[in-house]
This record gives sequence, C-alpha cells and structure tokens, in this order.
Amino acid sequence: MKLEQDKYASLDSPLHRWEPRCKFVGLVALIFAFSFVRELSMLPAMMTVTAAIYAISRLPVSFWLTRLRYPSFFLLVVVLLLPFLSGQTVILSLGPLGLRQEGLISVMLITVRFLCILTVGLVLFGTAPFLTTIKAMRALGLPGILTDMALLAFRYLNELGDDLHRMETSMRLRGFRQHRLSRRGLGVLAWLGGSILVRSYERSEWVYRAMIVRGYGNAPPPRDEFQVSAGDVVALVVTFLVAIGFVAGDILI
Amino acid sequence: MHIPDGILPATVCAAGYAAAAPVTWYSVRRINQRENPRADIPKASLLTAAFFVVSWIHIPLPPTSVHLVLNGLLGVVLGYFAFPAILIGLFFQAVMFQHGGLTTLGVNAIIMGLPALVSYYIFRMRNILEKKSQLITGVFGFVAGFAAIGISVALFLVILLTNIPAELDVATERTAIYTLALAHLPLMVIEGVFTGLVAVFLQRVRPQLLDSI
Amino acid sequence: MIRTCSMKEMMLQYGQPGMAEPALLVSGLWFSYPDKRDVLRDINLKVMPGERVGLIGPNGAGKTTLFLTVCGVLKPALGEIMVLGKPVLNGDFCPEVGLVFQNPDDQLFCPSVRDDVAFGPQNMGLSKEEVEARVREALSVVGGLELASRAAHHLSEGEKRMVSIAGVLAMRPQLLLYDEPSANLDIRSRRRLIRVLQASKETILIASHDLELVLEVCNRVVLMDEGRIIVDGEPRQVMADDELMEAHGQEKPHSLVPHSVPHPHYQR
Amino acid sequence: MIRTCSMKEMMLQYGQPGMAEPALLVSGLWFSYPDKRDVLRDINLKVMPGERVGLIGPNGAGKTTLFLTVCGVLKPALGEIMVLGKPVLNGDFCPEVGLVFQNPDDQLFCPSVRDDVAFGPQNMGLSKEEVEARVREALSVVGGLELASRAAHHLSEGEKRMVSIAGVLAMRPQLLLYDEPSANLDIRSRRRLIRVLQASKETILIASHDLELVLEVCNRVVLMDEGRIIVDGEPRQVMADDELMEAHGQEKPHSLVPHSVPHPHYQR
Ligand SMILES: Nc1ncnc2c1ncn2[C@@H]1O[C@H](COP(=O)(O)OP(=O)(O)OP(=O)(O)O)[C@@H](O)[C@H]1O
Ligand SMILES: Nc1ncnc2c1ncn2[C@@H]1O[C@H](COP(=O)(O)OP(=O)(O)OP(=O)(O)O)[C@@H](O)[C@H]1O
Ligand SMILES: [Mg+2]
Ligand SMILES: [Mg+2]
Repeated sequence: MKLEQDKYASLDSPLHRWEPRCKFVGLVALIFAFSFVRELSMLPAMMTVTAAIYAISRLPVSFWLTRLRYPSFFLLVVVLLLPFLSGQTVILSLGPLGLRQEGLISVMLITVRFLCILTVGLVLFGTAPFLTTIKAMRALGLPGILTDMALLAFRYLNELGDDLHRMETSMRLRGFRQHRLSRRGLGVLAWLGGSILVRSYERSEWVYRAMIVRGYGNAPPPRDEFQVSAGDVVALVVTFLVAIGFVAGDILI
Repeated sequence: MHIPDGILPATVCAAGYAAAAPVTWYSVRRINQRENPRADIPKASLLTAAFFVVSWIHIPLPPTSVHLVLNGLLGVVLGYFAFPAILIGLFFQAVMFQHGGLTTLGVNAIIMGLPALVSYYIFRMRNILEKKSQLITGVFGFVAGFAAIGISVALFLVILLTNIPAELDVATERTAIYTLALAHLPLMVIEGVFTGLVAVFLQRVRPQLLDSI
Repeated sequence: MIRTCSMKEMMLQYGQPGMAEPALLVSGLWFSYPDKRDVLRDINLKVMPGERVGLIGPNGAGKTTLFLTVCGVLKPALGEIMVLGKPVLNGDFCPEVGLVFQNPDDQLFCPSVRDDVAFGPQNMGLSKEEVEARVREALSVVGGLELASRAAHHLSEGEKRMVSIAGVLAMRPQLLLYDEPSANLDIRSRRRLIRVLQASKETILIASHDLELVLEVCNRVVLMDEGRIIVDGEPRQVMADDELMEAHGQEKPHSLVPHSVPHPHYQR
Repeated sequence: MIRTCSMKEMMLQYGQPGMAEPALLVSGLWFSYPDKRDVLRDINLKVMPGERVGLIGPNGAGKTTLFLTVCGVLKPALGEIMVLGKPVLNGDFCPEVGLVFQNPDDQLFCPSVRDDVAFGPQNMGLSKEEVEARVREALSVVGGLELASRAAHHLSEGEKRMVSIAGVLAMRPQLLLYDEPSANLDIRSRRRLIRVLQASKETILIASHDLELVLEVCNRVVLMDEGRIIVDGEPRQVMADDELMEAHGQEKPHSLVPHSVPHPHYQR
C-alpha cells in the first residue's frame, strides 16, 4: 500500500503558502464551526465556503474523489436508513415504510457537514507535507511524547507494511489459503501478526541505539521556525470571522 | 467502528476531546514517571506502527473478510502507551484514509482507548499467578481481547444511537443496541481468540514484549 | 560463448524433439508495476532440468520481479511462463516452484523451526507422518536437524537462511529460485550455503550480487539490466568480459583476475 | 608482521612520549549481555589518528558489541575506553565517535533525509545556520546533495547507506565506526562506498565480512573470535595466513590467491 498523502503537497497556491500554524488553527476552527451547524439554511453558505477553499488550494478534483471512496459506504448507510427511521412527518409511504421529512433533513445536514469537514481536512493536510503539519502541531504545544511517537510511527509505517506484504506473499507461496475461518488458519494469522510485533520490537532496540548515539534527548528539540507574515495573520483572522459567522448564524436563525 | 465527522453534535465532539485530554495527560505522566521514559518511545512508536499494520491482515469470515481492531492486544503489549498509540493511530487513519474523523477524534479515542487500558489491567492480573503457562496466558489474552472489543462496541453503539437525530423511543433504542451488539458477538470472539493466540506466540518467542512496557 | 539472447536461438539450441521438457520456459514476458512501467521487457528464457543459472545485474534490474512472476505472485502484462510443461497461472499455488526470499525473516513466522518447515507440506494436505518425514529430510539436507525445536526468531543469520531453505525444500519443488541467498551471511555460513547449493539436485536460479558464489555454483549466467536480458552464457566467459560487465555496473570477480594486483592502500 | 596482541606490546609500540594522542585506546575490556556471558573478553586495542582498521571475524565474534561499547551505548563490565584522551562514559553523548549501523533502516529514523542528517548536529546544540551548513557539507561528501528533501523510505539501498554515513559525518566525529558497511549493496554502490571510505580523513574502524573491501580500504586488520582479539597486523599478511584464517572461519580473499583457480562446476 502507498500513502499518497503528500502527492500534491508541493503545488503552489495561497493555501500551500499559508504559514502552517496559522493554517492549522484557522482551518481547525472552521471545521469545528461546521460541526456546530444544525440549520438547513446554513448549508449553502457552508458549501460555498468549502468549495472556495478547495478551489483556492488548487488540489485536483480527482484527489477529492479518490479520497471519498472509503467513507462513501458510511454515507450510503446514513442516506438509506435515516429517512425511514427518523421523525413523524411521513411525506411518502412505501408499503410499511414511510419516508419522513425530519429524516430527510437530517440526512442532508449530516451529508453536507460530513463532506465539508472532510474537504477542509483534505486541504489542511494535503497542502503541506504531512511532516510539516505535525511539526506545526508540535510548535503549537502538542506534547513531545506524542509528536515524537507520531513522527517515528509515520516513518516506519511503510517499512512494516512492506514486511507484512512480503510475509503474506511467502505464506501464499507455500500454499497457505484463507478462504474459510479455521482453527489452524486463525493460529497462523496470529503467528503472522505476532511476528510483525516481534520484528518491530527488535528493530526498535536498534533504532533507539541509533538515536542515542546521535544524542537523542541531549538538546531540547529544535524550535521549528515558521515565519509569520502579515498576510498569514489576516488570513487567520478572516477564517476566524467566517467560523464565528457560522456559529452565530446558526444560533441566531 | 469509527464515528465519522458530521454525525455527532458539536457538543459531543467537544466532550470527547475533553475526556480524551485528561486520559492522555495521565498516560503521559505515568510514562514520564519511568526511570528512562525516552527509552520506551521508539519501542512504543514502532509497535504503534506495527499494530496499524497488523490490523490490515484480512481475517476470513465468510462470505467476507474482516479487519481486527486489536485494541485489547494493544493494551496488553503497550500498557500506558496504549492510549497515546491509539490517539496517533486514529489520527493517521482520519488523515490518510478518511476513516473516522478529525472532529470525532476525541470520541473515537475514548471508544477505543479506554477499553485498551481496561484490558491492560485485566492482563496484568496474570502477574498474580506464580506459574504462567501458555494456557493461562492464552486465557488472559482472550479475556483481555474480548472485553476490550466488547466495551468498545457498547460505547460505540450507545454514543451513536443516542446522538443520532432519529427520534427513537427508549425501548426501540435499547433493542437496537442489544441486537447490534449481539450481531458483533462473532467478531468479539474472533478478536478474543486472536489476542489470546498472539499472546501465547509472544510468550513463546519474545516474553519481554508482554511485560516490558 | 557470449551471446545476446533471442528466443529463436534458444529454440534451436534446446528445442529439438526428443529432448526433455524444459524446467522453465519464459517467452515474451513483459511486466509493469502500477507506478513503474516496463520493469521486465520481453524476457525469453529456457532452463533445462538440472541447470543452475545465476541471474546477475545491478539494483533495479528486475531480478526479484522476474522471480515473482515465475512463481505466479505477479501477473505478467504479456507473455507466457511454463514450468515443467505446465503454464503458471497468476494466483495459483504451484508447489513445483519454490522461492527463497532475500530476507529469511520474511519467511520465518512460526514459533518453532519445526512448525516452519512443516508449514508448506501441511498446506499441501499431506498426512502427519508424511509431513514429519519431509521436515526431517529437508532439515538434514541443510544440516539443521538439531535446530528443529528452537524458536526461529532466536537463530543466527546463517541458521535462519538454512531453515528458510529447508522450509522450501520440504515441498519438494522441481525449480528453486534463490533471491540473494548470501546476503548478510558471514564467511563460514556462506561456505555452508555454497556446499548446499552445489549438492542440490533441483533446477536452480540464483539472483545474486555475489559473483564469486555464482561462479562457484552455476553453470550458466544471465545478465539483466533495465528489465532486459543482456547476455546469457557460460559464467567465466561472461564475467571475464570487462567491457560488458562494467557497462552494466558489474565488476570482474577477483577470482578471474589472473594475478594478485596491488591495491591502492596506505602502507605503514 | 603477524602477532597476537597484548597490551604491553602495544604500549611499547606506540606508547612513547611525544607521540600523538591515540584516537582510541581500549584496555582490559570485558562485556556480558544479561543472557550471554563474556561476549568481549579482555579486549586491548590502540588506534592512532588516521589509521584505518578492519575488524574481521565470524558471526557472533563480538564486533558489533565492541562498537556499541566504544560509543557508550553499552556499559562494559570491566575495562576502560578512551577516545582522544577522554574516557567514554556509558550513556553520555559523545559526538567525537560516530557509529554507522549495519542496517541503514535502523539509522534513518527521521522521515526526511535532511531531518536525518540534521539530527546529530541539532542535538549538539548548534545554531540553525551551522546545522544547515553541516548538512550540506556531509551530504556533498557522500555525493547525496540532491537527496536532501527525499523521504527516507523511498531511497535505494545504496542511497540509504550514503545518507546514513552523512548523518554521522555531520557531527564531525574524529573516530568513525562502520558496521558491515557493504552489506546489501550492489556492485556499483559498493564501489562508491569504497571510494568514500578511501577518501575519508577520519580515523576509521570497519567491521566487515567483505574482506576484499577491508583489503582495499584498511591499512591494519584485527581478527576477532569469541570475544577475543586473535591477531592484529598488516591486512595482506594476516589474510594470507591460510591456517589462521581458516581456524577462525575466514577465507583468503580471492584477490590474494595468486592464480585463477578452476572451480568445481558442471561444464556444459
Ligand atoms: N512494488 C513495486 N512497486 C513499484 N515499483 C517497484 C516495486 N517493486 C519493485 N519496483 C521497481 O521495479 C524495478 C525492479 O525491481 P526489482 O526488485 O525486481 O529489482 P532487482 O533486480 O531485484 O534489484 P535488487 O538487486 O535491488 O534486488 C526497480 O526499479 C524497482 O524500483
Ligand atoms: N542484545 C543481546 N542479548 C544477548 N546476547 C546478544 C545480544 N546481542 C548480541 N548477543 C550475542 O553476543 C554475541 C556477539 O554478538 P555481536 O553482534 O557483537 O557479534 P558480531 O561479531 O557483530 O557478529 P556479526 O558478524 O553477526 O555481526 C553473539 O553471540 C550474540 O548472539
Ligand atoms: Mg531483488
Ligand atoms: Mg555485527
């Protein structure tokens, strides 16, 4: 498997150039404001803002579509179930089932909120290398243990994924087939999982040695220096205002 | 079993973060109390990545195949590192696969992470016993894995169904929770058995992994 | 005789009626990864039973990829692969072909050596006694009988290599593919490996950067670069061709250099 | 001159007043792992600045363990280690000693090449500009400047090796320890490595099973077995001693064998 997170991180757009810390704070605020929205009439504004952000980011639409593949199953379930379960106002009956107005409204709310948050999240993490974003989070005060762990885990994810892939291939080549759930089959898969754990544990010992030989923990981790320009701050303030606008609008309406 | 963005009210998302923060803080504090907290970070990080990878293994469950959650095993192996590990794992999943969500990260971390800590405590009770035969390890592993996923399923269903905008009456809601939980029973058993089997494997091959961290 | 390889020539050379069936016949094989095109380009290769072929070439030449297509893990874009007269179908389990991975850790995942060697035969559906017999036989071929009850994760690098070979031998493949078998071995284990390879009766293909090993074990060598077979011939002749070897990132092995040459190093 | 090594002799040989400080002085070193006793037994070794020492010996001889004690990762049970006149204390960060690990994947733990090379200098507390300068310098020494912004897991094996060497060079160590630097390299990358090693000005120790590499790079060789130093001397002389080499699981390198010898292999 390939992590395609950074595929478009090196494009050039205002969002790519936005200082990572400001971008993080701004877009996260916006995401939470979106999750606050409960009024149908706010949805067009939400979609407009989201579409504008995505357009400014110059990320290709194909990127958005491929990213939608995983969560679309969930969306389908919501769309199919909720209109029949929720609310009293039946607007259309299909035999014993009734299509209800409240259900349809909540489907629309959930779907739009979901898509907007997902899209802004894509922009947030797709317009800078993933590592830069993690460093920005560290600079914003995320505990060192968490960032160190995230960086190291990220580094070895591919490595271990390749290990697993090769091990599965070698099992297949020696005739292992897993069509049915069997006692032996589950046992073998547990060995496989256990072997991955043991391998990564053993590797971690060497990684630790390599880290202390080069002075891990000897000096405090460098302060990541991000340069904040006036434009970055203006963009942050504007985003904040938009976010506040959504919350206020939702309360007032 | 991750709750996606957009479905929960903002207050519940915020409550999730509010609950996850102190648990994270407590875990980090326990880690920092060790004599050499730095030494365990590479271990915990690589194991976090390893758990992520192990959860990609397909378990056949005709007519489909399932992926395991493994939060019980994570608790058994990582101890207090389990909660940060799950937080990081969920974050990666949300960012890389749009699985789960950013606003629901706190809620999901509670759903997965608290049971992991519970299974850590369960498995640690094994230490009371003098003799640690493979059978005993297997049984404790099974209970830890089964309990963790069981609690997760329960938390997941309760949070989801009580917050879904469907105006279900209490009785229907309760029935739905029971039915859905029951439907997860085979999965819970597989998780338990798998956790037990891995624990036995680790005891045979690398016992340090079961009591180092 | 050094020659660039073409299918017609090979046919002429081996293809007469009445000759034994080739152990491996690859014709017109092309392969691409989704994100890397033409990793194998028109590979034609015919290996007769009992031959020992060394596959050499720089990193990225496509040696490992060729092995994976031959044993049916990867599906070729074009071309055909026949093992002992039967076509290899992608995804099918084909116990006639055994692949020994470069890193033994990829192959050893069972808690004990015995479990590991028994893994293949068990999957072939053999009886318990038969499996046990195969395990003993395979382990004794590589000289590892006394390792049977050890945990695979605690073995030395050389022992791991031997056990991973035993795990493949236990399935009694007719065609054995070794991917960099001497990687990470010390001199003693490497020597033991060479003995095992020299004594084996199967048809073998060895992908390796260790040209001395190829020279000692193989009676034919195939040089690959950028997905093509550049040359196919007698090892000492191919490797003695300085120009050819250097053009494809190889070095003439020291054992073929006639005299001891002085090395540029600081003299105390 | 081949000799078994003793501390007194070494003192006589190098220890006269007025001579430069030794780059490394190990005296009476013993080491045990919790579950493996006496992995190093009474190691005495003196290396003068600018020397290039090859450390050879079978698997499990203790080469890696010796390196880990020298750079302060493992704590010796007995004995003393001095680097440039300063004692090495266990757990202390000692940027004068650089260790290049056998497996570059263990050493490249940072997500990008630049981060990785900068890791050491940053921990030395250098300023941002100084760190950046060191990164460029180290990468250009190994010829990897254009790799700076790449992710570590997308590099080829040869590139990984070069970057991991750069990561150590960036700390400007006086004493460099290379653990099996040519493992897993193809012939082209190995040649590039040999060039880098030959051009380096630091004092270096190289643990390797690749005797040809040791012969090309080192001006002194130390043979270890079972935790002891067996012999310490001039590489061509030590390696030419068949009896000694064979007793410790080594083989005379082909480049020291006077004539091309026929190999036992099947002739078509
Ligand atoms: N899974 C993959 N996806 C995309 N490209 C790949 C994949 N595996 C290998 N490649 C590429 O295919 C080419 C051939 O790789 P292969 O591993 O077959 O070479 P090789 O001859 O075995 O090299 P080495 O000597 O390093 O083992 C290389 O350029 C490699 O980068
Ligand atoms: N962490 C450890 N715990 C216990 N024993 C160990 C450990 N690491 C190494 N050993 C043992 O110590 C001995 C020396 O190991 P070391 O790795 O130093 O050898 P080496 O000379 O580097 O061998 P190689 O050529 O295989 O790299 C071996 O017998 C090994 O099994
Ligand atoms: Mg290969
Ligand atoms: Mg070693």
